[in-house]
Amino acid sequence: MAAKPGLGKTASLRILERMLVIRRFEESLVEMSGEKLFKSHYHLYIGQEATAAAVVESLRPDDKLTTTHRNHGHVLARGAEPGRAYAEILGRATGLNGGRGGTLHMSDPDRGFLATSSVVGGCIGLALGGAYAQQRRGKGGVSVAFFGDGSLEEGISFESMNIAALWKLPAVFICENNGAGATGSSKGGFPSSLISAPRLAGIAESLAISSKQVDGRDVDAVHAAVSAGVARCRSGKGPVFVECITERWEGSKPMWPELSTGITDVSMAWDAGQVPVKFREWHTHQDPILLFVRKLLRKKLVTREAIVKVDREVRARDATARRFAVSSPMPHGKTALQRVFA
Amino acid sequence: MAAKPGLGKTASLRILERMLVIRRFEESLVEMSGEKLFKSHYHLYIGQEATAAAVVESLRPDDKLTTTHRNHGHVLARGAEPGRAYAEILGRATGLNGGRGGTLHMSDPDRGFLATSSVVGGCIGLALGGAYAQQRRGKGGVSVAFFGDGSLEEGISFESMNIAALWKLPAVFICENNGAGATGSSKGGFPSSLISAPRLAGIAESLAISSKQVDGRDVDAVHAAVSAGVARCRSGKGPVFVECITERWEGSKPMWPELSTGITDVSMAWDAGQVPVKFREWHTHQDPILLFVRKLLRKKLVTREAIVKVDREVRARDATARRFAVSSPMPHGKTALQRVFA
Amino acid sequence: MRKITYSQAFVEGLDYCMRKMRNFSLVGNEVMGLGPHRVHLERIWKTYPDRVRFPPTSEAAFSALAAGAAMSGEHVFCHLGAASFSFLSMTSIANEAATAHYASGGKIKVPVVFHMLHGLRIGGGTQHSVSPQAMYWNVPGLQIVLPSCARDAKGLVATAGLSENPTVMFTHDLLIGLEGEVPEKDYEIPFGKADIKRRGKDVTLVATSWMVQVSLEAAKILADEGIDVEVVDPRTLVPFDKKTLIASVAKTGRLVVADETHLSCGVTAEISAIVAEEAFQYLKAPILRVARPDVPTPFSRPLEDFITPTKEKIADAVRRVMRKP
Amino acid sequence: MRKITYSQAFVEGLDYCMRKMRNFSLVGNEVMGLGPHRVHLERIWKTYPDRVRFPPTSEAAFSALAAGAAMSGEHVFCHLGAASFSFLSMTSIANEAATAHYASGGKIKVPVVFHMLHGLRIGGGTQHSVSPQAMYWNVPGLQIVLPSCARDAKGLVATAGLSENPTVMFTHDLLIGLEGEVPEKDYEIPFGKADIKRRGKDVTLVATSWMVQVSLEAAKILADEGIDVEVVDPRTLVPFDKKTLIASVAKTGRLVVADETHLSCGVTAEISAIVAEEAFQYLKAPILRVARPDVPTPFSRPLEDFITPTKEKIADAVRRVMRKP
Ligand SMILES: Cc1ncc(C[n+]2csc(CCOP(=O)(O)OP(=O)(O)O)c2C)c(N)n1
Ligand SMILES: Cc1ncc(C[n+]2csc(CCOP(=O)(O)OP(=O)(O)O)c2C)c(N)n1
Ligand SMILES: [Mg+2]
Ligand SMILES: [Mg+2]
Repeated sequence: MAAKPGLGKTASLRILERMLVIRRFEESLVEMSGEKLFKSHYHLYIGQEATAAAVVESLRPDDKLTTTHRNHGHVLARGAEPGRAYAEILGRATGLNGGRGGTLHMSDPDRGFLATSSVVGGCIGLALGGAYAQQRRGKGGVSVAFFGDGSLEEGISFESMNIAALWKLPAVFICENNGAGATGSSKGGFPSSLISAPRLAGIAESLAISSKQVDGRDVDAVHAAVSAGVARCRSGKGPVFVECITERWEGSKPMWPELSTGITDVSMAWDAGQVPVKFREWHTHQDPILLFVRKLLRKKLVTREAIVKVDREVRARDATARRFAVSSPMPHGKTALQRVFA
Repeated sequence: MAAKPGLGKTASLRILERMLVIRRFEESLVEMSGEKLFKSHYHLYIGQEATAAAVVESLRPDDKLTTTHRNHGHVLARGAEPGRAYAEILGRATGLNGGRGGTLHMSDPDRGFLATSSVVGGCIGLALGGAYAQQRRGKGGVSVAFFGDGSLEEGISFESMNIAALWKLPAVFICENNGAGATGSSKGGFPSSLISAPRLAGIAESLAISSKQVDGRDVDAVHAAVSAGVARCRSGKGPVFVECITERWEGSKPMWPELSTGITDVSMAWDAGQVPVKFREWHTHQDPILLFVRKLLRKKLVTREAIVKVDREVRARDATARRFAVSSPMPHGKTALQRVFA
Repeated sequence: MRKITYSQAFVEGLDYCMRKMRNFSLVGNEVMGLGPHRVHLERIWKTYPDRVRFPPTSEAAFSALAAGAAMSGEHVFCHLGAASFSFLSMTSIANEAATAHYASGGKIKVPVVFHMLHGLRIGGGTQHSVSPQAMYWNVPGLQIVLPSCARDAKGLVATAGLSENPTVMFTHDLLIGLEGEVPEKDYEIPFGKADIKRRGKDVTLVATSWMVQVSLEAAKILADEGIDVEVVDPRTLVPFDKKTLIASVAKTGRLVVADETHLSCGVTAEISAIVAEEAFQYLKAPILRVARPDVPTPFSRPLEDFITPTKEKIADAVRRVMRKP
Repeated sequence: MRKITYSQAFVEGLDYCMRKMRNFSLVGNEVMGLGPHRVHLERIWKTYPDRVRFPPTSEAAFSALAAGAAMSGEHVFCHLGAASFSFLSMTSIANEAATAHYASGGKIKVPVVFHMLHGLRIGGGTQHSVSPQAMYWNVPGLQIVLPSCARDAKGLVATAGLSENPTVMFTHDLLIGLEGEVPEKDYEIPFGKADIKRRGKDVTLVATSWMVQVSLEAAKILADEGIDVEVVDPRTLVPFDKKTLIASVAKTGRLVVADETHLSCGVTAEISAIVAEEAFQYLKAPILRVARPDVPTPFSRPLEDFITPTKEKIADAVRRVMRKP
């Protein structure tokens, strides 16, 4: 994979903004869940924002994507309207999918997303189809599958990687390994990966797929690996596999998400004194947003003021989006019988 | 894997006899198919006999086995009565399975076989269950899955290897890679493996499974690898994967088997002049029976006379078995409604 | 009698199997779902730590494992999670477990239970609300069990666990926390014996699983209107107790079937067809079905409500069969 | 009119789709089975080499590939082989393809055809004789198509290929070599329109796929006995043409359903239940079903014959409904 120049200022700020959009969205969502504005189990992307935000940076408008039960971050990173995303999760008629999908199936087809499956591994098979379509179209488009480490336990993931490799399909497999620190179902938490592979990338490599392991909290690392991989795909050399490793966010360990690390204040990036002791480990070493902010400041790519300003704007838009969703109407019951077929 | 002494005279002769039992059985079967004694597609094991015959040599009576659509060789090698095996393929009431299974599902549960699935990959999942049962029983028993290279295309194979490795189950995965020289469906033959893995064993290795690749026509090589692997399993160290490579036998390349290399005459092993020119490549380099006979003679473990004698006895028993099957009654139609449940 | 939840009763059934058979084990996570009642299983994990295994998310393989172990002399209780996940192991269940006894000429037994959570659970959406029991009823070789209350759960789990045959068992998400009277002592409930959950003379109302509870509420509403409904719970679809069904229809002359499987080829279809074939002479009115319509399950609450079989819809169907001559 | 085989007609349908849509492609081997008729497909392979792909034996993944490609603007015809192999891709078909349009709020279209071979083909045994169409009928979101002759094959393949919706299509093994009159020109057969394959006034006999042929033979036998049978072929189960069915029953007052799906929750159950619910007033006799009994399929010939729905069994059922008052 050819060396790429690092991310410049504009791209970095764009990526930071994406990360903040996702973070603010999900922080609000925990509140809305507390207010019983929706009833269903749901999954947060907090702690993994660097991956989605950096991956989409390498994509074109005509690229295809698929995601899973943990989809909010991917859909928002690709530019979905937060208001319509909230509305979807609240089951409103104005939702991205008319309220029919909910959090588990939220998708934004206008931005290249195929159906969002909450069947573990399902998204990988669908993304394979996206890659097949891109290859047939012959315009250099790629198809990205975002999936968790646990998805590799499903045979369809293996089958899909095999087909992608055999047919040299432009499939970008983004494995978000948030396994480190997951509780496992025996302790009353969602299980995470039970794979005997010492390295997940080793599975892809056994199928002769070009692969790479990166720190999923590190925007630049994700971006470098994925942009090289995407370029490889576009040139017809076949699929790539990128494993992005993150620590499982504390708030995602219990059965239902909890805002266990509080509301993020971007100034915590430079003012560690603010951070409550119990969150210190998270804020100092894991939160990808604070890590990225510190790096940007260190590299002098942005000022503190610029960051605070971006965040303020993101929050304002988030509040508007939230109001839009909450004031949106529910669909009419009898419309349930419509749209079974096109 | 600890070094084992090679096969001695008695074991070698026993293995040769097994191989001849299988060969004579299937040669007869092609005739019986020609006589329209049964109607269904079927699959021959000719060319792969060294594998089954050598594998069972390392097994105990309480070990479990599973096999596939290409099961005749495995079932016979384990000692099933050829008469009842013929009867099964002919759909007779006296068949190993009362005629309900037929060639695709022939099984001998009295000899440790679980259900025989003709769903590609199915036998691997079932064998995993056999291994789980063996581990629970704690008596050092193992569970052997015989399957083709194509089975690795099915995700369940990958899933099963993962579970076996995670739980250290005593599963012996015998992958019979007969892919070399297969026609592929596009040329009107059965497809063979479409796997992007440069080495099949690399898939097992990516899951940290101890694996080995051997020449599947070579009795001693198969036996050495499998007996070491089985010993490892029995000692609780977890699963093993052995890839046994053979050339696809000419007669199995077309959609329906053909006795393309004629009836084997053991004396061809020492009298090459007898071999018709068009079969010479097969008889000289591939037929595992002739290869083994030549080796035994070379090692002076047996005499030509002894071999001819064994073969004569095998043929005689085969003729009896065949008569038994052909003269056996068909089951009564209405018994079709029985035995849905135990 | 003491009252305990379905989940507690279910676990007592499992515990009975554990005590009764040393070769009985459990493969699967969260047998009673992800809600608060999941904790009851901990008793099993702790008492029999070497007989419980949490598998990877590999439904096809661990279902095949369960079936293969059963063929090797084990009794395995295999939990699949949401019923839609059983579609990943359809081959292990339908192609392998269901056929092995038959195809082996009766030599192989497959004592495995595949348990899964089904039903409209509010907010489950397209992939967490599936009720595929009718699909499995179309696969010969599988016993099908649907407990509808705590007492039945305990006895049916016991019978399923002890059975020599492959069994598919469904728990409705909304039943898990339901309390009911449950005997302390061990007991098994025989398969193939319907339970008349309420006696009545005007209309036969057949329901399974959670729909039994909803039907009993509908029967209460109707009783106030002077309509006396007999609620029949088959408890097992395979084997199916035709005798009790037909005797009830012979008495009432009217049949409504309420079930959460989708309408077409669903459970309501088969029960209707049995009666239209074998008890036609008793029928005084069309056979009405209250089922989940043939649409995927929407997430949004008003949409989901619209497709949910409710006591009102059931009561309405009963009123309609009463009006017909 | 010229006579060609089902397989040839089928291939003409595929060829029409290939000509009509540049984004139409084929994923799968041996669309017309492993017998001699497989050769007709070669024409497609040769004419459109870059639009045909032979996938590995990975049913779950290549079905998902087909569905995902369809969501991305392709039209994919995906062949699964024997219908039992579709159980390996049940999740891709039922969890993914069937729900995507609905769950996306109508934004995603899934123009994919899943084609498979079904039925008692003589010697297929437990795993090569499966007819799962009823199981798919219980999954909302899938169109279900069952051609019963060469002419229908050509037109239904065309319609399925062009459709914007996921479609499951079944070819009976015994139909593949059957000859029939087939127009030269291109045509599409609309979904949801039953075809009355034989007009009659005494009994309505509904059948699909190969059973249509068997039913027509039964009707011949019965005609000699003075019983005038109307043979109705729904052609598609989803959408289902209730109107034609009910009009026929209104005329005859008697219904027999013949189908190779297993009895319980099979195709016969749904058709019976529709009539028992919506056309009860016309019925003069019980609704009889001639289906494959609820047993796995045995290999041995006399056993398989015993469970096969035949013209004699169908004729017998028709005689029985004629005898009833
Ligand atoms: C086929 C299937 N089996 C089980 C589940 C239940 N389940 C929901 S999330 C989850 C864990 C998934 O882990 P991973 O893919 O690593 O994603 P993460 O939640 O860690 O992001 C499981 C097992 C499911 N959704 N689908
Ligand atoms: C699930 C499934 N898909 C497709 C088939 C059709 N099929 C029968 S044999 C075969 C090839 C199997 O190859 P391999 O496992 O290498 O065994 P071999 O026949 O080469 O011994 C296929 C694809 C099948 N039996 N099961
Ligand atoms: Mg994970
Ligand atoms: Mg092979």
